[in-house]
Amino acid sequence: MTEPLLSELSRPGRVGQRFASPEQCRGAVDDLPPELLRGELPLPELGELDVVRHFTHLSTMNHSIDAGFYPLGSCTMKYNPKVDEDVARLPGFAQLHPYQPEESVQGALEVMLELQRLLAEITGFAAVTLQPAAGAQAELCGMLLIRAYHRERGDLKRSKVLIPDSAHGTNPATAAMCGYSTISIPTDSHGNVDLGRLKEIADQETVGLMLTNPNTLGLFEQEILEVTETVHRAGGLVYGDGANLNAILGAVKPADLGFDVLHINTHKTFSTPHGGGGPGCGPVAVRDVLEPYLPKPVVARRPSGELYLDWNRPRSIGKLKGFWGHFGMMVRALTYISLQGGSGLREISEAAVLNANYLRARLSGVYDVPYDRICMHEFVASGRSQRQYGVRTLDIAKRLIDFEIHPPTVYFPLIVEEAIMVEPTEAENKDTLDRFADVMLQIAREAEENPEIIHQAPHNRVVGRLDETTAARRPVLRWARVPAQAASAPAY
Amino acid sequence: MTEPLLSELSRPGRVGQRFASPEQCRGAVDDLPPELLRGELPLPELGELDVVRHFTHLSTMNHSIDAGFYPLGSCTMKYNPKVDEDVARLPGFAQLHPYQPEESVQGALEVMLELQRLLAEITGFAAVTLQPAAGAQAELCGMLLIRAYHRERGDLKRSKVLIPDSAHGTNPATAAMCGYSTISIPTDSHGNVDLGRLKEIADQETVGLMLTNPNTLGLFEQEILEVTETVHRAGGLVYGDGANLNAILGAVKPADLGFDVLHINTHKTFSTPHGGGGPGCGPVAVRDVLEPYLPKPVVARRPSGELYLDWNRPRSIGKLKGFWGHFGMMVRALTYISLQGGSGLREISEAAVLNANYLRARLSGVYDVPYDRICMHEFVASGRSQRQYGVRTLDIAKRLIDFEIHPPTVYFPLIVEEAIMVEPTEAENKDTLDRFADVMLQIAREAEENPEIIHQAPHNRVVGRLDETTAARRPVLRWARVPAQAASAPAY
Amino acid sequence: MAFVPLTADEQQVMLREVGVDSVADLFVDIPEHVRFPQLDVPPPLTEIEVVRKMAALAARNQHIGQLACFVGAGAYNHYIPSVVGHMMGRSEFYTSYTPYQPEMSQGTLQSMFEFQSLIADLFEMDVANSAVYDGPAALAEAVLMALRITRRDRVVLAGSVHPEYRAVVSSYLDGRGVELATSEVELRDSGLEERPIVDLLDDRTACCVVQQPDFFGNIADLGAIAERCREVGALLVYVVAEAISLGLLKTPGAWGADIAVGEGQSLGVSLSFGGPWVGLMACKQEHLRQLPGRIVGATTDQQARRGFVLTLQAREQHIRREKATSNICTSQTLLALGVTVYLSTLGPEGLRQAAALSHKKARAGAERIARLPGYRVLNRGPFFNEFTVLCPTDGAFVRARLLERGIIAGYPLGRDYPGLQNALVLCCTERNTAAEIEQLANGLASCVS
Amino acid sequence: MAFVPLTADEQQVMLREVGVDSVADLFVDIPEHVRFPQLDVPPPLTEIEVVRKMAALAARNQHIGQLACFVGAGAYNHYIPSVVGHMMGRSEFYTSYTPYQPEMSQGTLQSMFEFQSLIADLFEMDVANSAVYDGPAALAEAVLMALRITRRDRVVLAGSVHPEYRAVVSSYLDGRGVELATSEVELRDSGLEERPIVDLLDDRTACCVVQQPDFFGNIADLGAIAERCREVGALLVYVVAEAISLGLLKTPGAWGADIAVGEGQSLGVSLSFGGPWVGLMACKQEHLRQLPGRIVGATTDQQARRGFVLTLQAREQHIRREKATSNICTSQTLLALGVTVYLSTLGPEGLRQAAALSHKKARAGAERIARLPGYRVLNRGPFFNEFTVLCPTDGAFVRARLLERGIIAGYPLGRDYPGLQNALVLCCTERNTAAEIEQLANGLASCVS
Ligand SMILES: Cc1ncc(COP(=O)(O)O)c(C=O)c1O
Ligand SMILES: Cc1ncc(COP(=O)(O)O)c(C=O)c1O
Repeated sequence: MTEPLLSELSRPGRVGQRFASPEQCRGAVDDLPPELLRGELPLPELGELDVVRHFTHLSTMNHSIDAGFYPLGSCTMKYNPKVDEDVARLPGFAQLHPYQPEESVQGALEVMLELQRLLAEITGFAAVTLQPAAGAQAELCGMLLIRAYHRERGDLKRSKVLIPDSAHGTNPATAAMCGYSTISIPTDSHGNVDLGRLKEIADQETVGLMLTNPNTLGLFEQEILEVTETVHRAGGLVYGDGANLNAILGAVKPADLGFDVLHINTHKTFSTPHGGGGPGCGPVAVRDVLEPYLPKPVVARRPSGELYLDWNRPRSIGKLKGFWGHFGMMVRALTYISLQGGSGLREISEAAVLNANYLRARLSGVYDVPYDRICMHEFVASGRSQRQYGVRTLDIAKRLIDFEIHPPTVYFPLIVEEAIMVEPTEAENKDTLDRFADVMLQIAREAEENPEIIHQAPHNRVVGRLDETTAARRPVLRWARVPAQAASAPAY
Repeated sequence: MTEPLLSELSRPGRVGQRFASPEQCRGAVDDLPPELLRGELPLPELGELDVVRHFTHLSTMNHSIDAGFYPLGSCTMKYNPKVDEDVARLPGFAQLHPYQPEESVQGALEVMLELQRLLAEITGFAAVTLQPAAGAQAELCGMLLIRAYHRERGDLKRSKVLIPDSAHGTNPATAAMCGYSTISIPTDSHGNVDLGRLKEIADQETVGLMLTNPNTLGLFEQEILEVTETVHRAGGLVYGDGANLNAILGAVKPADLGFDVLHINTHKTFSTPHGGGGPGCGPVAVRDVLEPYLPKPVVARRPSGELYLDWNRPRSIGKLKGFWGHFGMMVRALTYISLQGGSGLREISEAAVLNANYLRARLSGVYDVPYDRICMHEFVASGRSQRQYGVRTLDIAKRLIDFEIHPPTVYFPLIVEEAIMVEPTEAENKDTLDRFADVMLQIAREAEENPEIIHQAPHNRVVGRLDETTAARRPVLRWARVPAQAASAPAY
Repeated sequence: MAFVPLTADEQQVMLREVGVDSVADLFVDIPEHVRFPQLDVPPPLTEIEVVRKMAALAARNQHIGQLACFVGAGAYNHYIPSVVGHMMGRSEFYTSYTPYQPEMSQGTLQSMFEFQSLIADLFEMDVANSAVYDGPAALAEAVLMALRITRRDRVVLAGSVHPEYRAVVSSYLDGRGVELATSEVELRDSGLEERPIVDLLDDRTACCVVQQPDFFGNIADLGAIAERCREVGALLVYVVAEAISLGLLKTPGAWGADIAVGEGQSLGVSLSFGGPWVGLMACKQEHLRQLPGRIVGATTDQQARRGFVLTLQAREQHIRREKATSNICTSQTLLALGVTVYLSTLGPEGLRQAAALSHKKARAGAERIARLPGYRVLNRGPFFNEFTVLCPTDGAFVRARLLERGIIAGYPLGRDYPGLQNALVLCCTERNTAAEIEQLANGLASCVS
Repeated sequence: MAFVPLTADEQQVMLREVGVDSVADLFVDIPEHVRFPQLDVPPPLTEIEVVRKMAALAARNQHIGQLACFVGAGAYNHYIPSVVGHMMGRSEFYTSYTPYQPEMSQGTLQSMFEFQSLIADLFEMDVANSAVYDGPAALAEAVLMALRITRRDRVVLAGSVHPEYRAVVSSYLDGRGVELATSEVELRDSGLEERPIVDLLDDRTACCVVQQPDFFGNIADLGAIAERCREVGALLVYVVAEAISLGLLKTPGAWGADIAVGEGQSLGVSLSFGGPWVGLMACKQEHLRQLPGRIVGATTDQQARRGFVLTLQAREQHIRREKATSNICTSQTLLALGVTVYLSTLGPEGLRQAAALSHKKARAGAERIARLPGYRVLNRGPFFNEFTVLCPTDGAFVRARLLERGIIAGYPLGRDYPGLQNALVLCCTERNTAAEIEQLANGLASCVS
C-alpha cells in the first residue's frame, strides 16, 4: 500500500508536541512589530501516533543494509557495527555545542586528533583535515589546496585538470567548480589509464590529475608509479579520489604510490551509515607541502597538553563548511577503526577483494566482464550480451529487486556499455554471495527463456517502474498547500 | 518470504562477538575439575550482520501499534509515547544493580515512592505495592493479601472465591493457585453481575469476589455499590481486576465503589509497551486494613528524608518475585502519568469511552451487539448473524488482517457467542476508527456476497492460516540440534 | 501532553453518532456521588519538563557505568552487545501484543520458538517454555509443577539457594498445606558448610531444589543428590541464577534434573534495578503438559509453508481457567527476545569466553583478597564467578566504606544468614578490569583498622 | 572485532573458484615494495573495550545537558522531541543508500518530497531541493547559482551574515575572479550599526546576501534592500541561520528573496559539536534548473499509483559532469528526514510556540542583563532569540568565568569583529528556564570587579 502524504494526513487542530500551554505563550511576541511577522504557517497538523505510523510505514518501503544485500558498486555499502551508533549518541558527543569553550570539549578534540592521526597513518600522508562534508566537498577542498600550492609558487598559468574517462562525475564537476577546464584521459585495453596519452597531454598547463585507484572499473592501476611520476614531471599534483580505499587498507598506502592529496569517504570505508543519501564525511589527507593550506581551524595541542582549535593559519584556504566538519561521523569512524585495529583493517580489504573476485568468477562467462582480470573490491560486468534477447541492464537491475537484492550500480562507469558494477564488500558472507550469483544466473536464463518476467519487474514492491520522463518534463516537486485553518493566524 | 531459523543460518566458525582473543582465555578454567564442565555447547554460530538481518526480517512479520490499528479488547493496546522509552534507557535507571547500597539509588526509590502515591490517588486506595510482575501475579498477590487478612482475624473456614462468568481466565486460575475453589456468578440480561444470585451465594465460606469493572463486556456494573456491599456483608472482600482501568481514570476511584484490593496493569493503562507478550507490571492497591500484608520490602522514608527498603514487615505475605518488581516499567509509568497530569488522565478515559461508543454505534445493526447500551472503553459484538452465511468470527478476524488491521479479541468473553471484543483506546484518531468501521461493514457485505474471500483470508501475510491442531497433537517445540563442530570441545 | 488526537469538531460528530449530548453522558452508570472526583495529580508536564524531571531523578542514582561493580547475587553485570538493544528496539517487537493472531505475529512467534530451542540446548533439557516472569517465579512454578506431578506435599530446598528465590517459593505455597524443609548453612573453621540435603529427602518429598553455582558461588558434584532423588521418587529441580555459567559448567540435563529453571538476566538483559528480566524454565519431555507459560510450536499452513503458533494452550488460564497449570498471562517475551539475540550473537565461542573470563577474574579477585590480612575466602571448593569473603567487620559497613571509593563491594549476607553478618558475596564478570580488582582489594584493606 | 564473516573453509573454496592460491595473490598489481606495509594502528579492541574507550573520551566533555546553554550563533539548543530520534533510528532509513532505485526506496523518496514541501512552505518559496551539506554550503551554492544566473561577477555580503557563512563563500569563490564586497559593522554609542548595504549594490552585482535574524540577533525591515536588488538586477539571497524564527517571522518569500538558504539544525538535529546538520535551499520557480542538489518529484507507475523519483538529474554531476550545477553527491538525507519528522510533530502550533518562547526568554534575558551595571545590550531594534551584549571586559574571559559556574555564556565576537572584543552574542531557546537566566545574570554580575 502506498502511504498518504503528511499533508493528506493533516487534520486541523491536531497537535503532536507542545512546549507550553497556549496561555503561557500569550503575549510572548507582543513587542515585535507586526510587519516583521509572518501570516500563515501552513504545516501539516498531526498527532505523535500519526507521525510514528507514517514514518514507520515509509521505512518499510525501503531496502537497507540491515534488511539485505546491497552490492552497489563504488558505494561500499557495508554493514556498520551497531556499537558505532550507540557511541555516537552518547550525550558527551551528541550534545556538544560547537562554540563551547575549548576547555569543556577536550574529549571531542581528542577524538578528532586521534582520527586524524589514524587516517594519516593508514594512507601514508603527513596531515589530515576532517572538515569536508563528503567526498565531493573533499574534492573541492583538495583542488583548492592544489590551487593554493601552485599559486604560492607563482605558477599561475595552470588551468587544466586531467581526468580519466572512467572517473566519477564529481571529479570533473569539482574541477569545473574551481574554474578549471578538464581534459579526459582514455582508458587502455587493460582498464588502466592510457599512459601514452597521459604523457602527451601532461604539460605546464596541467593543474594535476584526479585519479581513483583502484579505479571505477575495480582495477588497480598497473602502472600507477609511472602515472604519478608523469604528472609530477609536468609540475602537476596528483589528486587521489579515495572512494575505493576499502580495497587497499593495509595493502598499500596511497602516499607511497605518488598521490599528493587523497580524500577518504568515511561513509564508505569507515563505516558510517549512509542514511539514505548522507550524511557523509570526507577527510582529506595531504603531503607535508600542502599542510599549511588546510582549512581552518586545525586541532592542535598546547605544550601543556591541552587541545585547542588553531585559527591562526595565514596560508589556509579558509573554511569549507560550518564549524569543524561532521563530528558525529568522526566519532563513528574512530569507533570503527578502534574495533578493527591494524590487523582488522587489512582483513577487511582482503575479504572485500576476495568477495569481489569470487563473484566475478561466478558470473563471468554468463555475463560479459570487459576487463576480466583480478579485480579489487569490485568489478564491472556488462549486460550487453543479454541485449540480444531484448533485455537491458536496467531490466536485470529491476528483476533483482524481486529477490530483495538491491541492484548493483548500473550504467557507470560510462566507458562500459550496459555496465553492472558489483561491490559486495567484506561484510557479506558466502551464503549471501552465492545467492546473489545464483539469482544473477537465473536472470540470465530468464533473459533467454522468459524475458517478459524481467521486463515487468519489479513485481512485489509498493510501486512498479515509475515514469521518470514525465517527472522531469512536468516536475511536481511539492505537495499542494496544507489547508491552514487552525494555523491561519498567530495565536499570540 | 519465511525466514530460516537461527540454527539453519549457522555456519561453523562464524562469530558475532568476542570478549577477548582466544589466547587471552587460555588456561582460564584450568583450575576447575573437568567433571564439573559441560561438553558440547550447541549454539548457532552467526556474524553480527546475520543476527541483524535475521531479527530485522522477523520484525517485519509482526503487526504492531506503531504500524497500525490494534483494537484487541481487554488488552488496551494504546500508543506509548516514545519519550517513555528514552527515559527508561537513561543509564541512571537502566544500569542500576538491585543490590546497590541504598544511598546510591535514592532517585530510583523516589520513582517508586512517587508512582505508588500517584496510583493510590488515582484509585483511591491507601497503599500500593509495585512488586508483581503483571496482572496475573498481581491477582495472586491480592488473593494472598486477602487470605492473610482472613487468617489474622481467625476466619479460617473461607475457601470459596466468587467469580462472574464473564471473568478473565486469570481470575479463576489465580483462585485455584491459592488452593481455593471457585463459584461462577452468572451475568444478567443487562450485562451486570446477577445480583440476586450473588446474594444467594455469598456466605461465611466466601473468601471474596473477584470482579472486573468495567467488566469484560465493556460495561460498567450498574449496581456496583450493592454488589460490593453484598460481599462485605457476607464477610468477604472484593478483589478488583483493574485491567479495564483505562475506562475510568478520573471518572471514578475504584475504592469509592467498595473494592478492597485492585490490581493495575501498567502495560495496559499506563502505557508501558507490551513487548509481544510482556514485560508487564502489576501494582496492587489496597485499603488500609490490608497494608500490613503487602509484599516486602516496602520503600519508606527515614525522618532524615533518606529513602530505604523496609524489610521489617512481620505481617507481610513475603515476596512475590525477585527484587522490587519491574522497575523499568515503573519508570515508564511515572513518565506517562507525569506527561498526562490529572487533567490528561481524565481526557484519556473520556476519549477511550467515546471512541468505543462511536465504533459500537457504527457497527451495531450490521453486527449483533448483545448488550447494546452505552459502553465504557470497549464493547463486545458478535459474529453470530454472519454465521448464516457460513462465516464465523474467526473468519472475520482473519479477513481484517488483509487490511493491515489487527483483529479484535475473539471468542472472549465466553458468555457471548462468536464474541468480537473491540477496544480502540483513546490513542486512535477518528480516521482510523472510521476506516476500521468501513472495513468491518465491508466484511459483513462480503459475508453475504463473497464468503470465499473471507474463508481464504489472510491473503498477504508471510503465512496463511496455520494448522494448530497438528501443532498441538504432534508438538515440535524446538529446532533440530545445531551441528556443534567448532563448538564441540571447550577451547580452554 | 496532547495524546488524545480527537479534535473538538470530530468529538461533536462522534457524540452525535452515539446519540448523546456530551462526553459526560457516557459515564452515567457511575454512581453520581463518586463520579468525576478530584484527582490530586499534578498538571500535565510538557515533554521537555518530563525529561528534565526524570533525568534529575536518574541523576540521583550512581549507575554501574560509574562504579566498579562487584556484586552479583542473582543479578549480573555482563556486557550486553550493542546489537541486542537495537533488535529489541524494533518497534515491531516492542509494540506488539502476545501473538494471538499467528499470521500477524510470525516475527514474535519464530523468535519465541528460537528462544525455546536455545534454552533447551543451553540446559540440555528436552523442552523449554517461552519464559515466565523471572528466576524466582520460575522456581515457584517448578515447585508447583512437581507437587502436581508427584501429588506429594513436601518440598526440600537447599539453604544455598538464593534467599529471594526461597522466599518466593514460600509465598506461592502459602496456605496450601505443603511442608517446606531447608538445609542449613553454617560457618565452620574450614569455611561455609551446608548440611547434606540428601538427609532431608523422603518418600513424601515432591522435589528437591538445588542451585548451581549456589548462592555463595560454589560449584558442586550433584551426582549423589540426583541419585537420592531417583531413589525416593522426588523430582530434582535445578536452579541456575547465573546463566552465563552454562557456557562452562555441566548442565542441568547432564546432572539429571527433571525441571530446570533459571534467570535469563545474565544473557543480555539490563539490570534495570531488578527488572524486568526473564525466567527460564525447561523440563523433561514427560512433564511437558504440566509446564506453565506460553509454548510455541512449529506447524505449516495449507501451502506447506512453515509457521509458528502458540500451542498446547489447553494448559493455560484462558482456556482451562481454574484447571490451568498456572495463572500466567502477560509474560516476558521482549526480554526473551533479548536473550535470543544475545545468545545468537555470542554463539558458542562468545558464551564460553564470557564464562571463562568471569571465572578467571573472580579467581584472581579471590586470590588477591585471600592474601589481605583480616579477610578469609569461605568457599571450600571450586567456585564459578562468585565467592564469599569473611570480613574483619560488618559486611554492610564494608560496603558503605567502599561505595565512597566508587565500588559496590558485594552482597552482605547478614539479613539472610544471621551467622554471617561479616560476610560478603563478591562477583566478577568479563567486564571487571584488573585495575578494578586492585581498587577493590585496596578498599577492603582500608577497612581493617 | 570479527566483522569479516568468511570462515577459513569458505575462503579456501572461494580462492579455488577464483583460481588463485592465496589472498595475497589478489594484490599482485600493487608495486611490491609498497605492498602490505606496516600500519602503526593499535590492535583490535573488543566491543567492551571500545565502548570503555569512547565513553571515557565522551566523559572528558561537558555536554549541554550538564550546562546552562546561552550560546547560539548558528547552532541552537532547541528541544528535539523523542519521536525524531526514534524515526531516524529506523535502520531502513539510516542504512540505505541514495535512492537510485526508486522501487526499493520509496520510503526515503517520499520523505524527501515531504521535506521539500515543508521547506518551501516554511520559507514561502516556490521550490526547495532536498538539502545540501549545511547552511554555509547552501549559501555558497546560492552565490554560485546567482553568478550563473546573472552572469555577473560581483557579490555583496552583509557584514551581519554569520562569519563562518561568509568565510565559506569566500573559499568557494577562490580563484574565480569574483569581487566580494562586505558591508561594515561598527560599534556606535547607539549600539551596533551596519553601513547600508544598498550602497554597495550596482549593476555588476550578481546577488546581495542578507541574514535574518542577523548574526547579532536583529530583525530588520528588508523592504528597501529587496527593492534596490530589483532595481539593479541583483538577486536577493536570504540566509536563515536560525530556522525556528520562521515560526514567527515574515518569510524570505514574503520579503522577495530570489534564493533562500538556511541551516536546518534548529529543526530537530542534534548539535553534535557542529555536524552533521542539513543545509536548506529554496528558490523561485524560474531558477529551478540552476538549483543544485537532489530533487525529488512525484510521478506514477503504469498502474497509476503515485510514486517518487529523483528528478531533474540533468543538473547533477553524475549525468552532466563538468557542466553540472554542483559537484554535490552524498548529501544530508537522514538529517532532512529528522527535520521532516520534527516539523510534522510540531505542526504550526508547536513551531509557533518554540519561536514565541525562545523570543520571550531572550527578551527576559536581555532586560535582566540590561539592568546589570557595566553591561549594555547593543541591539538597537527588535531581535528574535539572540542579542548582543557589551561586557565590561573581554568576552572570552567572561565565558571562561561563567563556564566555572556551569554556564555557556554566548559567543565572543572578538575574533570576527576586532572592535567587539568585549561583546558576546547571547541566545535563548524554549529550553532555558527562568532559573538559568537568573544564574546567567548573577554570573555576569560577578565578572564586574
Ligand atoms: C569514485 C567516487 N568518487 C567520488 C564520490 C563522491 O563522494 P561523496 O558521495 O561522498 O560526495 C563517489 C561517491 O559516490 C565515488 O564513488
Ligand atoms: C480482564 C483481565 N484480567 C487479567 C488479565 C491478566 O493480566 P496480565 O496479562 O497482566 O497478567 C488480563 C490481561 O489480558 C485481563 O484482560
